[in-house]
Amino acid sequence: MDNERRSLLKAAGAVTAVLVAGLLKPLTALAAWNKEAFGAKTPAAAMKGIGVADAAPSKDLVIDAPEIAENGAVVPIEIASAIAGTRSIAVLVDKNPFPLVGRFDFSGGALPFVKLNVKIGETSDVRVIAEAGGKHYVATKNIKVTIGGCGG
Amino acid sequence: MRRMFLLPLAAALASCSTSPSTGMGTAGDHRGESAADMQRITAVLKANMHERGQAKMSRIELDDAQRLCNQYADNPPAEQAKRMEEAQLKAIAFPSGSLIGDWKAGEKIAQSGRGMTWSDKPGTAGGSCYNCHQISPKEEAFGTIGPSLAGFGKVRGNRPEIQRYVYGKLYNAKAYNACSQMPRFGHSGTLTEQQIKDLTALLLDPASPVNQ
Amino acid sequence: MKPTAAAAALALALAFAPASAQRSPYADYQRMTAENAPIELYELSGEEAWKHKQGPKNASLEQCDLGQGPGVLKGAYAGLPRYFADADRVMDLETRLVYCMTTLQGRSREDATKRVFGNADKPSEIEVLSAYVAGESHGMPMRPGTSHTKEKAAYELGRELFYHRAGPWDFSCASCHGEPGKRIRMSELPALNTAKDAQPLMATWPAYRVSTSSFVTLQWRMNDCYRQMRMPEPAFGSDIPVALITYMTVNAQGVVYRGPAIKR
Amino acid sequence: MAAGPMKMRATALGGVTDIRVLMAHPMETGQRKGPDGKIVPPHFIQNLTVKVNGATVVEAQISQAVSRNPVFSFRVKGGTKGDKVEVSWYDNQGEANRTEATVA
Repeated sequence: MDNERRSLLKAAGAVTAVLVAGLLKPLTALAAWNKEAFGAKTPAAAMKGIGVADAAPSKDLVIDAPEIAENGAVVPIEIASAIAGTRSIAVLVDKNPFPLVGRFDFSGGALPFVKLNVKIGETSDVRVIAEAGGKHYVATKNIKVTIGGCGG
Repeated sequence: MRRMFLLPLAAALASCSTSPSTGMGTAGDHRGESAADMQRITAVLKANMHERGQAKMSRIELDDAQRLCNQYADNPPAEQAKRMEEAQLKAIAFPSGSLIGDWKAGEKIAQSGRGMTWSDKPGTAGGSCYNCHQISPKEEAFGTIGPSLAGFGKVRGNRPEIQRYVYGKLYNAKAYNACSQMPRFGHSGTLTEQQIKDLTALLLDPASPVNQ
Repeated sequence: MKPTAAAAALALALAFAPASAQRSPYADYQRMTAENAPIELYELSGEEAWKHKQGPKNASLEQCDLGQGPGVLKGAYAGLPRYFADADRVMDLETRLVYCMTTLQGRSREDATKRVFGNADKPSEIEVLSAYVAGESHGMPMRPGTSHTKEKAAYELGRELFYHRAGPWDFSCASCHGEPGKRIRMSELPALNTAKDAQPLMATWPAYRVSTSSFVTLQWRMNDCYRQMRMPEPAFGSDIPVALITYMTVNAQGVVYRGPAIKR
Repeated sequence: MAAGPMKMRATALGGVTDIRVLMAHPMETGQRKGPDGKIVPPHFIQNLTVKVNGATVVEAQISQAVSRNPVFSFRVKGGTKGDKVEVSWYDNQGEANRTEATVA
């Protein structure tokens, strides 16, 4: 981490953009935000919303995340798929009020990999679904959320 | 070794006459304060603190128990510790009748870490019990500053003397161990009589998850 | 993972290791969170704040003397707290920053300290400055001042305050931080009177605090501990937090500074 | 932090370009009460796009369950020093931002 963050700070050409509220609509049309899937309140409904009917468990879909989180507001999760032809990865937290956290579509030279921080309201399975060759694959990992600190 | 809540009742009561030691000062620099030190430190606090919300400046003033523990680095001579414990015990307001309240309410009080800070509303306090103790086996996020209280009533039963001991310990832990690290929840006005009864129930009621 | 990153991650995991031999259940969580924290955003804002001209003198803080000479940032944080002859007192980073705001920028103390603790929406000027300045000591051993009479006095007052029990709950700092191997809820409590626990702790402040998604400083930590101790509020930059920060930093001296880092 | 600054680093190593991007954003869920006791309206990034030399490589839709001040890492096969990486986001209140970095 140390080297990474130092190199990030010093990286040549790293620039900070100025926020342009509302003005910077992308030139190309964005894929619309999938309101139905993100508004779904169960994992099954969310999966239906992103067109997943059936997903086969796969060991080639790897979730690297802590088994126990000291704070549910930030839970780091790294996902990598070794399934040939993976085109997208979706992340769900089963017990969240709205389980779907995100869907990442890869093209060009992008590897089917993403690392992000998610909110997990209570101890829950994290469910990851990969799409490859028109089929869906699934992996899950249980993450325990606990209480730390003085609670005041 | 620190005298603990876990000791069998008889031993706990008998041990009032032995010298308490908290095991503090592992770095070897907990040396205690002379009366002059205490005055000087209190003056530093007064000069550099201000009241906020319910945390008034009067909280800086020390009472006899705090003075004794500060003087002897939490390890006062046995005779003085005993006198302090007796004085603290005398000041406990034991209610008449059953001391067993509602363990479910007690569990909520034990869970809450709020109360008495400058950001809390006055009169809405919990006991912060899980911050320091293991209590119900269902709660895995417990602290270890104090001893585990799992199975507390299962081992000891809930005879009136035990109820009285638990109520008293919650009301004023310094009555049983002069320099206990545990706050005096009744004595300090943090918890009400009913709340202390509810916590007593959490520890002693056979139906409480603590005793399953 | 790249070998260098792996080594750094291992070092971090070790840094978070509890006082006892037992491995923290949170070791993975803390390592991964540290790798993926938005700390640079605060350092970046801090650099802007450092160079921002303001106050009656329309000056930046770039000529602030943090103990290594005017404008010297490299290693400055690792040398604090220390005695400053110009102010004739021991100062920690935040206290010194306020001093520079008043002297270099001509701002009143009131103006410089009107919003010292920020929040998730808006960090304070002191917080982002702390992130930036502390980052410039990354990788350097912490050598707070210990030779001047006033440095010795600050350490001793810090020690006394650390153990002084008071307030409705009879707490001192040592109630939670006096013995190694203890936990509050699931959080490990460093025994700050031991070098072993003080070192990894002091090497990682100031920090991005995960539970509030905000950047927090040592003055904030002292303030919030007194709140949790059910005491009145210590004044920002006063002898109380400065003495306690001195006590803990001296207990940790020699440790290589690795911050800004993360906290729960 | 309020929505605003971004920071990115792109490093080519062993035939893979590592992209790490930080973005200041509240990622409000719309379920939290503010200090005034009123619900804080939802405010979160919904769309995220990563481009290398102008070509889209990652297109993401995300929810309010991504943590505040999001940090993402992506990996792209190939890539050489000097390549241009661009990340842009667009949120539910119509705010947007973008940042660029040169692969180092």
